Amino acid sequence: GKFGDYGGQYVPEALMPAIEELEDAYERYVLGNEDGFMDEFRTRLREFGGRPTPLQRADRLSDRYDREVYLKREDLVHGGAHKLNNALGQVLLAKYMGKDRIIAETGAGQHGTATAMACAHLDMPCEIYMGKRDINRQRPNVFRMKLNGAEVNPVTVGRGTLKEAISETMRDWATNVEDTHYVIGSVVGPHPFPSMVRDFQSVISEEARTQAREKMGRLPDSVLACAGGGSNTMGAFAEFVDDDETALYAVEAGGSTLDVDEDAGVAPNSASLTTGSEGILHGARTTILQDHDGQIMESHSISSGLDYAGVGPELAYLVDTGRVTAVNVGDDDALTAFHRLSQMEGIIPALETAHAFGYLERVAGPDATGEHDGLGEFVVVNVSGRGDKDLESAIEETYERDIDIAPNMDEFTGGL
Amino acid sequence: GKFGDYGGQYVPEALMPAIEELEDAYERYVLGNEDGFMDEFRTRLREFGGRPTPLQRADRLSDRYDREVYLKREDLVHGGAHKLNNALGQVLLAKYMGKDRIIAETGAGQHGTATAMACAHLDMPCEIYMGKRDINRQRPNVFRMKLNGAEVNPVTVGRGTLKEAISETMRDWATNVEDTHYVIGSVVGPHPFPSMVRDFQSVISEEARTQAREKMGRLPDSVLACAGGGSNTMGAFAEFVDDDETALYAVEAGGSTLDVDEDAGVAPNSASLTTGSEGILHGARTTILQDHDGQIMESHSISSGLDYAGVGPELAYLVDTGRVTAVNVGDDDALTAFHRLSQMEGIIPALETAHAFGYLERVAGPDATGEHDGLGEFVVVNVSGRGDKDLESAIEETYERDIDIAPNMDEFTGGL
Amino acid sequence: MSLEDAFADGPAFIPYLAAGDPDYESSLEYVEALERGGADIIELGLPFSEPIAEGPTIQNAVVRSLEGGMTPTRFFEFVEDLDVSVPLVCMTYYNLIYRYGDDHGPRPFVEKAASVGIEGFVVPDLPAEESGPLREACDEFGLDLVFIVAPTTRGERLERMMEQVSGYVYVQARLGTTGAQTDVSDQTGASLDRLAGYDVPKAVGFGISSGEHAQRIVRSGADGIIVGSALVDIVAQGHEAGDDSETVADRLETLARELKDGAVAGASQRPPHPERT
Amino acid sequence: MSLEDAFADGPAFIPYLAAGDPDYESSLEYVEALERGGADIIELGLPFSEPIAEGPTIQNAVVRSLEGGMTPTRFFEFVEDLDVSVPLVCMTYYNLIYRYGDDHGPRPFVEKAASVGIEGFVVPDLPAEESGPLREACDEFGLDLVFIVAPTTRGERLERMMEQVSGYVYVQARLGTTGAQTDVSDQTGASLDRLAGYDVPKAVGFGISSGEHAQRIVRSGADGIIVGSALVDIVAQGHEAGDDSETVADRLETLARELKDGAVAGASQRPPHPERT
Repeated sequence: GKFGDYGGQYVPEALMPAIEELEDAYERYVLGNEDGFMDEFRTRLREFGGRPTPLQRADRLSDRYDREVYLKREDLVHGGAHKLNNALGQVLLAKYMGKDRIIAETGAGQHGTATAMACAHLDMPCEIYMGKRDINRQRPNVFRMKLNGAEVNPVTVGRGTLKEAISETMRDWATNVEDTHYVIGSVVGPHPFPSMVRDFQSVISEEARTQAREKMGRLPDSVLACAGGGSNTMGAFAEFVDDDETALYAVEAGGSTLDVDEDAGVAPNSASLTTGSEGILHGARTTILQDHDGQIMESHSISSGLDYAGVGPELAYLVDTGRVTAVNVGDDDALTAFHRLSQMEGIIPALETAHAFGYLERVAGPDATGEHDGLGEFVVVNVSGRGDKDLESAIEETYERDIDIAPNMDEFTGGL
Repeated sequence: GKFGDYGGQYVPEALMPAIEELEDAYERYVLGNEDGFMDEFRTRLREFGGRPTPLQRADRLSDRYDREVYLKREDLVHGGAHKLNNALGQVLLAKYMGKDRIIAETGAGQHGTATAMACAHLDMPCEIYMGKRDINRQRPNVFRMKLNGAEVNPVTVGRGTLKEAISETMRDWATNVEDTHYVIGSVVGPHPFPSMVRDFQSVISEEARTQAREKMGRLPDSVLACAGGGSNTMGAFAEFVDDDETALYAVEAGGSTLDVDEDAGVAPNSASLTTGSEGILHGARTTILQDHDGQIMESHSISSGLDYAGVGPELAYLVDTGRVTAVNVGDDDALTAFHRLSQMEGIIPALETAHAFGYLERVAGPDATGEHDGLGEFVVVNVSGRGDKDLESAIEETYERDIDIAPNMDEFTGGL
Repeated sequence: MSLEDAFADGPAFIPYLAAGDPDYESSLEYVEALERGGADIIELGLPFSEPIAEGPTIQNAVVRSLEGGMTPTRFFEFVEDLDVSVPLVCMTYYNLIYRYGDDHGPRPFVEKAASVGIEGFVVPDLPAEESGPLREACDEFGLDLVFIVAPTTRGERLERMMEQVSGYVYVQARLGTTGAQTDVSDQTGASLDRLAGYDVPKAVGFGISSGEHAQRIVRSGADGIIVGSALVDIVAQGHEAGDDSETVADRLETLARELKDGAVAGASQRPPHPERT
Repeated sequence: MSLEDAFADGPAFIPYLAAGDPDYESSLEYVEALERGGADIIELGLPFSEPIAEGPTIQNAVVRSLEGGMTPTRFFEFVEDLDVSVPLVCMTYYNLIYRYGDDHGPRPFVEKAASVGIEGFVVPDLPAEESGPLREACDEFGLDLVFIVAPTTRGERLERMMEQVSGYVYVQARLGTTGAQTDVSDQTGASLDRLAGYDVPKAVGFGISSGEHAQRIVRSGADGIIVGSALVDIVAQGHEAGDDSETVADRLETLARELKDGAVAGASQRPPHPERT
């Protein structure tokens, strides 16, 4: 359960039995394929989730960047993002463990909707905790969860956002450890979550690696993935970690600036790998955004899915060891990349995903310095999700920033 | 270009050269695979579009209906529906024909967004005609088209809906036949459109047929697909037409009632196969909703994608010959089926798609008579699209109807 | 008087209005004003709910007429109520012709049209390939069937059409659908050249809006001019402004006269065409 | 006085408040009121921004305290400013302990805590598996490290914890996080039985809100009771109602006394435990 000094199990005592039980189940079912768990998981991922997703050549981006740019199309997974890979795995695992109730927390609602879908598919009762403020901002996702039969429990304590929802879900789990599984949505939290979520998501790199060989006869020179908590990142990297010829780039949200206001406790970015420091958050030791006292800072990103003050411990470790290069892209460049991909490839990406394309533009685009950019001739970008969920934000943020390649937005004043 | 007496080319003379040129291109590239057109089309459908889509066993529906229910997951195609199959085919064909401009009309915006995506992918300038009233009702789709680089031309003439947009697009095509291709969105219009769109969509049944054999070792006893214009229907049926053992059910929108108000010129349904009569609409002879004078009636459905007064001529023909059974499902049952599939299978379907599931419930559900229902033991339902586009309608309509299996909707009063 | 006869004494001026636009009574006055303004033939639109070949001007006329209660039955009454002596051509879409009466097919419609004095048809969505049954019915009742020749029509298609056409051929002056334009296309000359060998009057339409245009068109060889949108515009503007029907009728008559005069002037300026019969 | 000594003269009453809730000055008064009410040990919360083990009551106290400017540095000042003589236990999350000072690791925090007179720690997110460095620092500076034993803790995990615990063991009365409940769980008795063989005071917490509860808990074998949410509720209600701090302090003192009296009454009703040392 450790990645160097990172990882571990920093959780309330009451959760430890659940964690230990999960650890045991992880080893047996996920690592050991007991009762054919992994076979069923992979079959359901294919048939319900729509895997494998294509590794598609991006013709126009390949022209623009004068290299082979391939897109790993996780936006085509059922639900519109890689999130289902993990949610389906954990809900199925809970079934194998004999649990009969699923809980999860959600911020912007992506993990909640993926969990609700998986639960409907597998006939498991599902309750999602969500901050009241987030509920008001993400009504389409709340509606989706309810359509899929989940209960959405509003969390009104504190500021009514993700952090309060996490506490509330922990509290529920601590109260109902016997029959309930808590589906964590990223490669974060106490062991075995970071390893287990990585294993469920590693289907991304497993497929991409095979597809790269089929299409190009070799492994890619580099893989780019956006990084918030890091689940699509670890999923896209996992099977390439031992391939020294493939460079791995984790693109964090640079937000409006990398500077932090320690006194206000605010980091106007979510670049924990770049600007964070070692600490303990949500059950694991990892790299986090914190002030000098160790209080967690309020992070920011144009993309709510990247807006998290921590990062998975394994990713933090891989960055420390130099295997993964952490870079970051700010709100403006991400938004420009969002418009560019939509216009040039007919794929409206999630704002999260757009960060990875923003980095590609920065180092390989027309305004790049032209020096060796480290990406090589064959680049794979993980398209972690589709942008339909981000249309409102895209309108609002495009206005504020006056993105020059954006379409005329006049008729969208005031939103959709 | 004829299906019995149906089909033909009832178009203004100015369009005939374009139609003849298209007919020639259809024969050469689509039927003859000249220059490897079909190979490129299929490759792009796989890699850009995410094909093949799974044929997924619906575990809980199979239990409910006590038979094997399989879902053909067109909702997983890029863009969220089968629409891209056709749009990509036609835009690519236009490229092969040396055209350098694409136009299309759109009602609710689904065909427009699919066309805009295909054009961005293939680097073709794209203009979409859309009624001003539809633009106001379908702002997210308008925004999507613009994000993909398309121009959206508001049509203000008349009532500002689909029919005016069709006239306007015809007008544009008639003016710019030399360099422009008009992408029609369904198996309607003058020959070769009905055949060509069917051929692009028949990948659905081609895959389903193979997948059925792989999974069940035999062909399905029945295939169900919703029918508006009929493109997903013909796509789901085409390769099964010669398989006498497979019954084919086209499920039309029964709307609020099958009765029509001839004097008001209003059909409160879109069930042209069931209640319509022979006539000439939009370039083809087919079955249409018309009053005793031959004026086209205003159709209605809870699903804007089925809300069309005509139907593809080939489908009309297959119904006349008895090969396809036309049935219909009203607004209430479709909406209930929308909620049922969301809750039981974790798939929020398009309201169009929900009609097919409404029929399944009617003949095989707990309240069915129990007599031989004609569907057999192995049923394939075409999940033509996902329902994210329909969330607002679902809220509004669920309120109005008080659907008993719907989740508590209180917090959604007033929409998202 | 047959349609072809209308071309005997010089260039024919063929105006178009949608019957019943914006209401039955005014529309009768407007059509009659066209005759006073010099019309040689009048094209009367029977509005169809899906006018795919029309520009916005006529689309809106169709909406006004339908909202005013126009139907095929009312249309025939309208023709009977009209007090004009020039030949009338019914312009409509095929579905209305096909669906009229109890038996499907064009015969009942044509029979009825003949009985109220219609002389011919223009059916924009009926190409020569599909026009057999209508041509037959027209022959049976002695009516003409006018075809539209587009700038792009040539070769086999042109021949097929010219085999079936009677009355006159409607030469579409440019690509696009109907609508008043401020210039006349070069395509017109080329179309007229292509049609030179066929012994049927050639009336040019699409985009003619002034006497000066009419003059140029006829000078370049047309046997007649067809004007729709420019006249429908007058009806639309009068309707929107709430002008009384007499005023609007006067305006129509004035423009009609200008167009007719232009056509006549054009004919006088025409160089001799040795190849024309 | 060491923590264990506080259990010497009968059952210990251990109230909890978040330091600085809702503001620095009132909070000083409130903590002092607890001592007047009979506290034997006081648990002082140093608020952390992500209090994953807390229920809503204490989460909200944490927000109030943080918004009032509470920091680790201010917390130590707060302890120095407090005028109480009973031992103080600092309850906080590990990241604040780990990050304090220039070198990462718990030593600077423990050193500073010792210097201001803190006697021990409760760290809800630090299980025995990860507590080595903190235990070491506590030993160096003579502080106690309290562990929480859950109803589900047993076997190897329990042993590991009991090897490291000092001062007292915090017996979690039921599953779930903190929060006042109206009944006391059966799980408490079972937990106390499991712990019977270990020579360390057992203080029971989670859900105790009245003297009657306290009495029952002590009667069933607890060496002390820990009460948090019921007291924090008084602070929250006073804050919301805008009551002056003296009134709120009086209420805290009153409830504290009721709880202490309940605990004492419970001890007197306890059957003799021959197996206890």
